[in-house]
Amino acid sequence: MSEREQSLFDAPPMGEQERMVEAILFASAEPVTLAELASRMPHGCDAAEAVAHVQKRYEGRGVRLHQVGTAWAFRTAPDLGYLMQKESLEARKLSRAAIETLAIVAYHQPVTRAEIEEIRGVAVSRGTVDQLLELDWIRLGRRRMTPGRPVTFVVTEQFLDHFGLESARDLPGLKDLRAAGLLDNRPLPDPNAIPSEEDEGATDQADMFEE
Amino acid sequence: MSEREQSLFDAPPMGEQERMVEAILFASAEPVTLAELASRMPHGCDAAEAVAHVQKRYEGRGVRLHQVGTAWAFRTAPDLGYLMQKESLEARKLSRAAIETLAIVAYHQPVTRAEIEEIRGVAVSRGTVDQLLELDWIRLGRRRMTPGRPVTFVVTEQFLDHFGLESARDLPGLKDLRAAGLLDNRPLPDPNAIPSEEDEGATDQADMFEE
Amino acid sequence: MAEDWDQAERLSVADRLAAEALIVDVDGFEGPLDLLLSMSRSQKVDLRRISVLQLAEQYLIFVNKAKDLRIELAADYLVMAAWLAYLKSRLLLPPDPTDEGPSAQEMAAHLAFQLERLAAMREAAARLMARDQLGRDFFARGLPEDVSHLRKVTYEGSLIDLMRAYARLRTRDEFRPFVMDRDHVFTMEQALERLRGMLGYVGEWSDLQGFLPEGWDGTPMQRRSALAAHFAAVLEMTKQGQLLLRQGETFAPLQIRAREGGRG
Repeated sequence: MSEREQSLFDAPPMGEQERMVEAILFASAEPVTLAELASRMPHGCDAAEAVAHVQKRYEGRGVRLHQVGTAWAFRTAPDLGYLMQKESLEARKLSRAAIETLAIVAYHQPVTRAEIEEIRGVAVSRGTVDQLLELDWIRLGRRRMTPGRPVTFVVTEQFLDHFGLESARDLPGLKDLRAAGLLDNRPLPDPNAIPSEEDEGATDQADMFEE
Repeated sequence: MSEREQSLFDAPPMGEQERMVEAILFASAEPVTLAELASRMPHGCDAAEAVAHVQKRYEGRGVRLHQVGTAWAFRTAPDLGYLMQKESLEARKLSRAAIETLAIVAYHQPVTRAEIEEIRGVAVSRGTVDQLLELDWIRLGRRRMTPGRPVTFVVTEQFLDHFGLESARDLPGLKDLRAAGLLDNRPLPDPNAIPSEEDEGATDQADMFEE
Repeated sequence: MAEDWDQAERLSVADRLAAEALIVDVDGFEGPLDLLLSMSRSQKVDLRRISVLQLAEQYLIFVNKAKDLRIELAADYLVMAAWLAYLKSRLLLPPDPTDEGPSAQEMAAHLAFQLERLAAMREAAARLMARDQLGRDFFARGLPEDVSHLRKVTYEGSLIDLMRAYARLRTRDEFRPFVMDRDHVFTMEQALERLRGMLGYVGEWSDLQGFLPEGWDGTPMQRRSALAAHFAAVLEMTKQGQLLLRQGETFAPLQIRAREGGRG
């Protein structure tokens, strides 16, 4: 079949394409998108198919092909992590506020600062958001088309890569949470009943943040 | 055999050891010696044998196990090195100074720099000549047997090749130019035709000239 | 704030110490909702069936105790206390049929939802952090090979370009080095010079038209250019006090006259 392809599209045989994918992905520490793969492989190659072959080939090996959004990267098998103490990075200890904020962004994205505060019941400090932005785990999404046009936050590809997720849809327990209605943006029954302090604080901060 | 080893030394099966070698070598920032491999693998492992297996496994693949002194590292297969380059091709038009100089060399070769300047009516910048030399379109000819023994320039085979000429004598003559309407009467007054601009403005001119 | 995740987990274990924990440190809780959540956990029931009334009671007791201990309570704790006291009263009293807002039950249900959602997000965060992580459990390529960016510039030139260039050189003598063809342009400088020379002859009011140069009425462009240049020159000379300028009405002919004593 690869021969037929070659004659038709003048592309290298699939085995060769697999080697190219291996080489390109091995060489990069960052995930490489299919588009970039395709652009670097000779004309007529089918990057997606080659990646699928390579992924299969590395199943169960010491390194594996991971999908991160539309990109792919080789990563060591998690069960061998104990061998890598030397490579282990001293992970920055995240505050509880940061961890919770991150989870809320991941599960509720796109989410505004006010919504995060609504869920956590406490103001989100600027430092917390800055830390997550700095880690490249969250980024600004589109502005919400509501009064004040608040910015929203979404998680990044780096976040997916870090937690070994193919996409945000693969977040653990996402389906159950959604089924239980816990990801709904359920407003308070009556705006007047909201402890007003919280509400005002939220708006101010959103403004502050937009600066 | 791996079973025997396991019973004797309580070492993981060889397949598992291969995975470890893969993972360690993949994640390490520098080549890893056998001794270090052994020290990082569980007790009883045979790093040398595992490395040999892994090396064999990657034979002919897109990446290879490469020995560097007593250490080992994964490396892109040499024949795929070209994938590690991102090429961007950019075609540019020659500056007006360059094309005029080239034309003079082609029509008047061998020609000295002073002669080129006399014909063009402006000084010829070094950059222009260097560019044409670099492109392999002109080269130095014999020195002229006149006072100062100035160097002359002639066009090259590459020039003929590029412009689809068999020899410089095939260049259309003035008559042909006139017949082709290139020399006819008075060309339209046109800002591009200002001869007063110097080579320094070559880039600008090139832009203008491309119109 | 700086409290880490494990400590939050330990809290539920330390239920028996809850009472003390509640009093000791308000800052140990991340806001009233957090405090309520940890209180509700001590009720050991499904969050959806939590007794908001009981919860409100506990919270108010906590706030009172804290006051006795002179612990400063953040405003949002007090706001929550006020709101819970209000909710409590609404829950205890029979519903007021004229009240238009949400019922006390609805408000209580929403609080329960908020608590459940917060608990769920805490759990989700814990599960997220428990995942294998890059740089801790699995690793990226340690020795990446840089992709070199090669920028290849090729220069193009065709035979026709070459011929054109040569043709241009060979015919350069015939080129006029003009940026703009000015055959039909009469400049203001020219007009000024002309008019200055004629100034002595303009003792009476005369139409400007009469001063236009000969031979400049051939084409409309020439006419316009000459008129515009002279008009501009006249304005300039009037400004300088050398001329007087008048116009009887709109579109009437412009008339000029030398200014007495203003000759210069």
